[in-house]
Amino acid sequence: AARDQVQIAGSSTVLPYASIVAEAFGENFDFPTPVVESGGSSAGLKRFCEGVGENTIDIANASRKIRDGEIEACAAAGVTDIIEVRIGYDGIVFASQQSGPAFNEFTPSQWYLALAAQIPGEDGALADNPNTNWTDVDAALPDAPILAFIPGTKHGTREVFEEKVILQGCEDTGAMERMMAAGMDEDATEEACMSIRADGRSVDIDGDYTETLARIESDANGVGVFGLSFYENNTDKLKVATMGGVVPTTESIASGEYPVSRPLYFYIKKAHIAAIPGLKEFAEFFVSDDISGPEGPLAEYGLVSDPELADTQAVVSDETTMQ
Amino acid sequence: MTDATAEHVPSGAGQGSLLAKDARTAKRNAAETRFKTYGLIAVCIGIAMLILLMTSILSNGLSAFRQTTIQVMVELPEDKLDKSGVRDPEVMAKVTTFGYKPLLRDSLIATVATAGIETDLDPKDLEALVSDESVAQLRDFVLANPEVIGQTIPVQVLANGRIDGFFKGRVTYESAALDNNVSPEQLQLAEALKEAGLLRTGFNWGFLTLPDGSDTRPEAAGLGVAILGSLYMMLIVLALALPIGVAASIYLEEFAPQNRWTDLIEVNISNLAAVPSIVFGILGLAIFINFAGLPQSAPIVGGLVLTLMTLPTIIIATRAALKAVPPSIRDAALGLGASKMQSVFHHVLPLAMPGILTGTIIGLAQALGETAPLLLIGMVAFVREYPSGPPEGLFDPATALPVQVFNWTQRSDPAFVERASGAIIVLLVFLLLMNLTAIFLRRRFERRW
Amino acid sequence: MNDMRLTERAVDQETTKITARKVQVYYGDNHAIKNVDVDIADKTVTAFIGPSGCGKSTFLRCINRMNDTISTARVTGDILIDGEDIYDKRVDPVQLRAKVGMVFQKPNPFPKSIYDNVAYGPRIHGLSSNKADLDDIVERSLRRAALWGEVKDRLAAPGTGLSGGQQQRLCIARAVATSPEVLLMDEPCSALDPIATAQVEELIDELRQNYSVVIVTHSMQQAARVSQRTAFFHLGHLVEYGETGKIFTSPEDPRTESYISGRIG
Amino acid sequence: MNDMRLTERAVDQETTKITARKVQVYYGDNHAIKNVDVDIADKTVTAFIGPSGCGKSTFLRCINRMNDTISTARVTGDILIDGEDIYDKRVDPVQLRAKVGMVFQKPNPFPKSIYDNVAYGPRIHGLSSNKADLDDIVERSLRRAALWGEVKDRLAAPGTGLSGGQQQRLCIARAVATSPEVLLMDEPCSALDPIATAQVEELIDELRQNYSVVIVTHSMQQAARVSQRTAFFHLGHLVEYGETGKIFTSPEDPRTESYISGRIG
Amino acid sequence: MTISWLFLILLAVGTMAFLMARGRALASVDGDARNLHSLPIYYGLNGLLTALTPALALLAVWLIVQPIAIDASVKGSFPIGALPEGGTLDLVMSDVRRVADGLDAADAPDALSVEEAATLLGSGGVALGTTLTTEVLTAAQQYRDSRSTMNLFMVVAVLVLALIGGAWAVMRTNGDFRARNVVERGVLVLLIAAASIAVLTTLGIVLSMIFEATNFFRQYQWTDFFFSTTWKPSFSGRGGGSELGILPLLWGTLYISFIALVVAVPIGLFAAIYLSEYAGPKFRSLAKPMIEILAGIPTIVYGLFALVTVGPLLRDAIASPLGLGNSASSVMTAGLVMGVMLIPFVSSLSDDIINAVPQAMRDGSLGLGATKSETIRQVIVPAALPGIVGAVLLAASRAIGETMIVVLGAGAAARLDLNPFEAMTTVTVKIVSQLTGDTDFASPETLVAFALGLTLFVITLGLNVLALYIVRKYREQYE
Ligand SMILES: Nc1ncnc2c1ncn2[C@@H]1O[C@H](COP(=O)(O)OP(=O)(O)OP(=O)(O)O)[C@@H](O)[C@H]1O
Ligand SMILES: Nc1ncnc2c1ncn2[C@@H]1O[C@H](COP(=O)(O)OP(=O)(O)OP(=O)(O)O)[C@@H](O)[C@H]1O
Ligand SMILES: [Mg+2]
Ligand SMILES: [Mg+2]
Ligand SMILES: O=P([O-])([O-])[O-]
Repeated sequence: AARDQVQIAGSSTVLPYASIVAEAFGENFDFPTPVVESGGSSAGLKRFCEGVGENTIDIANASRKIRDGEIEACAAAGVTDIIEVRIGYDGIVFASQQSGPAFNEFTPSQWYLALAAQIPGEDGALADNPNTNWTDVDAALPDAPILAFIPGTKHGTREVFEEKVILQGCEDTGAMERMMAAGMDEDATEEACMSIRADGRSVDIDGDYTETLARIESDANGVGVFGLSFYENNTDKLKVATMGGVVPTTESIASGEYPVSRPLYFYIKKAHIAAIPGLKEFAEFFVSDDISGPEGPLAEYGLVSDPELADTQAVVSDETTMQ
Repeated sequence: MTDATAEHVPSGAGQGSLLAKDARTAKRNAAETRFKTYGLIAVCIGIAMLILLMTSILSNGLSAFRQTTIQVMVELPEDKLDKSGVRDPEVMAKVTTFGYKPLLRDSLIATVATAGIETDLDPKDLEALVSDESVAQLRDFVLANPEVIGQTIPVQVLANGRIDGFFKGRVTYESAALDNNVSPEQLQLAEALKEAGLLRTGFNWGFLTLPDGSDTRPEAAGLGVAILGSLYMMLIVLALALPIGVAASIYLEEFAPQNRWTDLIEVNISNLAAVPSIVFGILGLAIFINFAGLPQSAPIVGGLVLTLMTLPTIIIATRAALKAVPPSIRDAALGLGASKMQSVFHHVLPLAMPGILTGTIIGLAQALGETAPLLLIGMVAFVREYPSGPPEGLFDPATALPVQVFNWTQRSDPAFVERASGAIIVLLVFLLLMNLTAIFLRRRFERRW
Repeated sequence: MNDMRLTERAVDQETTKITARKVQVYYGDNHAIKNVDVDIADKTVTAFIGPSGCGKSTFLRCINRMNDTISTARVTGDILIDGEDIYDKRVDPVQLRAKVGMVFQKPNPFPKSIYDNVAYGPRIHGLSSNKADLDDIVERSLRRAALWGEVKDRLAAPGTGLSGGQQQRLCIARAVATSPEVLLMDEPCSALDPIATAQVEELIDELRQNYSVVIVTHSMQQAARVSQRTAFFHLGHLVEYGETGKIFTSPEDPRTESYISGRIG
Repeated sequence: MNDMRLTERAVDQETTKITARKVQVYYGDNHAIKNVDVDIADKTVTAFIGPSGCGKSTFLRCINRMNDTISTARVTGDILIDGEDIYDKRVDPVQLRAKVGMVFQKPNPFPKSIYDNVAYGPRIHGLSSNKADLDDIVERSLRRAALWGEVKDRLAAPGTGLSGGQQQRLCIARAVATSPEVLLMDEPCSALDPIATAQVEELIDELRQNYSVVIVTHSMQQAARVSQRTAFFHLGHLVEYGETGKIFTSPEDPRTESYISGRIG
Repeated sequence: MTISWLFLILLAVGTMAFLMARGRALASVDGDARNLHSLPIYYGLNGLLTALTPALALLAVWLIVQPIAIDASVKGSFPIGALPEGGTLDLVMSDVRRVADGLDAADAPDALSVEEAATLLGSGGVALGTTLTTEVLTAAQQYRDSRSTMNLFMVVAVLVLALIGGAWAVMRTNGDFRARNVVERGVLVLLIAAASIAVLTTLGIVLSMIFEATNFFRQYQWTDFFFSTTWKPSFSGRGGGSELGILPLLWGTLYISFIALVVAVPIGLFAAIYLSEYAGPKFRSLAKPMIEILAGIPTIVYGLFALVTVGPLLRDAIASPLGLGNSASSVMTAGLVMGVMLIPFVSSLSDDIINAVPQAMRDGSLGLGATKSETIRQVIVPAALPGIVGAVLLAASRAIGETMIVVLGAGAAARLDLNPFEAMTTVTVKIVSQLTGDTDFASPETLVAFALGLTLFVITLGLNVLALYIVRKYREQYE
């Protein structure tokens, strides 16, 4: 028999939002509730680009923009008309145990100095990061050993963290300049900036934020990287730190004040719209003001609503494909 | 004791009184006691670990089987729900859950007021007392019973997860003070509602029957779809893996010529057991979905993948059990003119049965608890539609119990931790029910010769 | 080899049932049966005697191809039953074994009830059409093996819970229940008391009326009592084969002579 | 019960090694040994005879508590060795069995090499201090069991690959290797040819110099040849017990009489 | 429904063939089963198998081929111009099929107009991707037509084949027909088929990995992969710079598995010995299934147990005081917890095998004055060795293939270190994380998962060969 429910896969960051929408969609429409899989942005896009047809997915969620290589792979498999839908932004916050040391304010520079594998000296020569306590980094920080739980390399969040915090810190501290001055080329400098220490002070989390939370709960000195919505749901256990003096809230992220955030997307196969009942309705419902607007359930759950939502709605209703 | 006259009287093993133990015997006895104690300790460690894990699972998860509900007198005004007044279902369906939301909020305020409870919570916070699920519940009810429009009816709605958690001890006034999602005032109100008899905590059937709920509705998340999905998959695994595994073992152990080829196959099969389970998912995606065109997220594919994954376990156990049957039994049957096939099926197989059943128990336990291979075939998903009955239902989307555990442990709302532990309890009960027959049969087949 | 070949002239009035020619058996490198030629007559009892380890059981197992089950064993040469080569590719060993029954040296009852032990053969060969028939076969077989009296009240008890001698008789009963044309018995009375032995010998004599029986025994007296022909094996060779009376009274080979005269049994 | 109690007067000059009083054995409901009283003398060979299934093996297994391993078996009454109750709580069956060795009715070699089969006992009892010592024990034991010649070139071959009679002798060798004070032998010659039997009987006679030997046999001749005392069992009763000569020439009980006179062996 | 009916009819034909063949065999010998070559049931089974096997095989093939054939023919005649914008023929076909199914509700499906059909489908709850067009409706009707004709053909063909098979078997039946041999050969073929499934699975796994692994080695130096001691993937989005050395992962795998086995094998083996040799039947029948539950607890529970309880405990009680590090996740944590999970793999299987060693072996040893433990160690365990090794291998396999416990218990850090209180990770964990991770799926960072899988496969193959060799060498075969 022919498939009659929408099939979605992709980012675990987008998953909660997609399932909230799917649930509401199933409640209010005659179409069956879409099936939403998680597994990561890349895994979702890989499935997405396997081809068109009933036994491939209709929508891929992603916590990043689709890459050129992926578009090519899609095209090679016959997936040519792709509609890109940006649903909003995800904020990335730094939080620690409620009763732990007072990690209330951070700057990118502090994180760079705490986590970089190697830090250039005055002459720009790289040396192993000597800092073991947050006070070594900045006397204003609490006296606690450095112990950070950051997303593992399988997570899209890691990329954002490296680029918007570590790299920024590298620049802010002037480390970048010194390295360049010492004759390193741009790529090597970036590489050196973003290389994270592997001596156990920085712990990669390959699991989810729940794992980060569990690790922080069993270690009072730990500081973890979380998604905003995760933090919002666990404010009784976590206390959040400001970044560069800005408190992370949906508002401060939407306005661009809070620096560490990223856009969230989903991608639709245009060819499937004609074949899969409810696909377009679902997409329209997803980006409707009721759902994705600043007052909608997604924002309530922690999604930073897109200020340009109206454009997105037009993209969906016109089925405008990517170029 | 020994007679010195004999030409050769070796210092025999057991001379001297039986009641007095010589040093060597004492040493051997000590070794014996030690050995036996090690055995007992080993068994005890196993059982202690089980108890430890069970206690933690039960203490975390038993509360998932209780659920708090609030009784609200809901007013259903016609002008909001069916302006036309003709009760045309299509028209009525135009009012979405967003339209029902204010209704419920107003009714809740009225209910609280009627019960004589004073509160200075604003309407939004008051509304947060009940689950988001309740509007959907209400809408479904109204669409199914259009005649209630215009009346005020009592509706039993789910309490919000944090309120529910408060009555289970997960949420306290202290934690609420820090929590952005619930305030101590809300908890006070909930207590007052409880005193007024409007709020109660009862057995949570919904946990076993409802489908999964989204991240905002932990209180409405259930295992209905997952239980069906696991059941379907286990039926497939049992129906395929056991006969195929036993048949393959019989061939390899009893009939295959003993040569390099069969050695290779034997090594290969044990090696399959070491293949990470996610690789079976890759295989399943390639063969069953991309090549054979079976649907995604369907128990049939999950069952087939888990069958392939379980086969090595069953084959290894069965072969070991077949090997352990003494050859004299085979000889006896062959000597009477039984064919090899008969000697195997009449004599060897029954004697190997305990081992086969153990392999099945362990294999099924593994299959029932496995998530990784399901990741790639689309079963680690959010699915709210129940699959239909077999055989068609095997092709409908469904999840499985371990998937639900996996998903729930990743959600941000701590209420899902309790649900995940509850799901583990259900999974273990499921496993126990499944194994009971096998354990019973195994006891019947056990004998020494 | 300078074995005596008595076989040629021994058979005249009887028809030959089993013919063996140049049979060799190896267990790995161990050459257990060396170039044995023998003709076993129909409707007679043939006794195999010889010192322990000389190859009696091995040769016996060749006759119904039970050696096939020992992976290290290798048989060459020809064995014919009723003129048909039993090692021929077309021969189904299963059918062969149905025709050539065997009682093993070590009693090996199935871990099943006494009844099922005896009924197993008739069941797989379809020798009975109904339960009463089968009961009948079981009772008759147990009676013939002189076991009925001891087990008639415990037919449902496991065969492995019997005493050594009882197990041996159970295996005899099990073998006769399928009425094979040739019955190979490897020391069937080794664990039996004189009275039970006499009964089994009676059974053998009775079987001889219709079938051919080959019996391995260490008791010269028993060989003399029940057999018409005797074959003496020594270190894998068939040293002498002929009329039992002749072998025991005037053996031709000195080895036979010395084995016989060392009579003690 | 109207069994004859000959035991009382039989023992005078010799010391009693084993005393059994009112021994009963049940296998579930099956009453296999009924009220047996017997005194077995030191440095003698005692033969147990009786029809198959009468309880000889069962009684033998009581003497070194091998019945403990059968879950359905239940033993009551007293058995004393050197005046010590072997069913006493303080008695360690392991020590008992080291003192009272056993050769089982069905040969049960370990699935190990021939050498290891024999060396097993000495090893666990620490009877040798070095390899040469152990080699010595193994060789001597195999020689005593009349097996050395046949296996000396294949000591590393598995014991299970031996012929029936060879396995039996291997089990005898294994038992004597530990030099027990009492040796229980359940039909040790059942699968042996006359010559090997004679050698084992010689061994038994030699063992008698120092130890006490109890042997179960179906051969009246063998009992007469090797034993000084004979006990006749019938249907679980000890019917008659006394000097071997006396039992065979002038039995007191009619059942003994009829068993003996049915002599065929 | 037709399929279920066809199935039932086939079953009936099979039963008939069974009864007739059996009857004919008996009749040929005047009802005296003793004169038959084989038992009567074998003649019956021969009839059944000959009637059903080819018919079922045909049915299976037909069911696979038919939809493909119909699709092709309907597609062939679908007017290309009528395709919706951006749609493909494949996708339109799914609408066609949905319409075709929906038309079942109509009395005269072939005579419907587009509007009638649309209302009918709407009321029947059939959801369509787009509005119904004439072309789609025509195609759907054509689809229904060919489907019903083909179905008819199929039913006829399958039934005829079954009847021919049955008739042939019955005809062939007489008293001398070697029915048992034929049936047993048939069963043997089934057994071989079952065994080939396991072999084909291996083949499938190797094939599904080898292709992508080759792609990987095209983009990444194999020497670096096999000999580099650094595992440091970066994001392909940022371009290159990944170091993908397998050594730290292999080390972690071996180390963690080793600790897990050090826990599981002795405990499991001793538990098996205790249960089979010392425990009473009551205790045994209770304790064995209880321990087996350990194998059924989802690994995530173990993972959380490691993360929340064991890890901090080991750190605070052992690692920190001894100055061995401050990591809550460690090889030791994961190994210990995984060991607990593996206990039943060793204990239950070994228990069955030990129980199967004949009592005579025990008696032989006890009769020589050996203690029970000596008997067990020197006689029973060697005799049960192949089964025990099998159980241990199974446990080792599980240890190598486990992810969740390692992720939560040992962390995700790839490291070459001897200190068991440091965090490390395993090949399997990285296979999963690279495969589901956020890297471009054609990049070496993702493809490395396949190379890792293949390498692991080869290594475990080697370990298994070794185990087979050991078993062969030390196996003691009782009679
Ligand atoms: N394990 C057992 N379970 C139940 N009954 C048994 C068991 N072993 C023996 N018996 C029964 O106990 C009785 C005595 O058996 P036992 O083995 O002692 O006889 P036996 O004198 O040694 O005979 P044989 O000369 O045949 O070996 C027999 O009736 C036998 O069937
Ligand atoms: N399975 C086997 N593997 C290797 N050698 C064997 C095997 N079975 C028997 N043999 C050897 O073959 C020779 C003949 O053995 P066989 O069993 O035929 O002797 P037998 O005449 O029956 O002796 P017995 O009277 O002791 O039973 C012996 O040397 C024996 O050790
Ligand atoms: Mg023999
Ligand atoms: Mg006995
Ligand atoms: O699942 P991701 O959002 O990390 O790709």
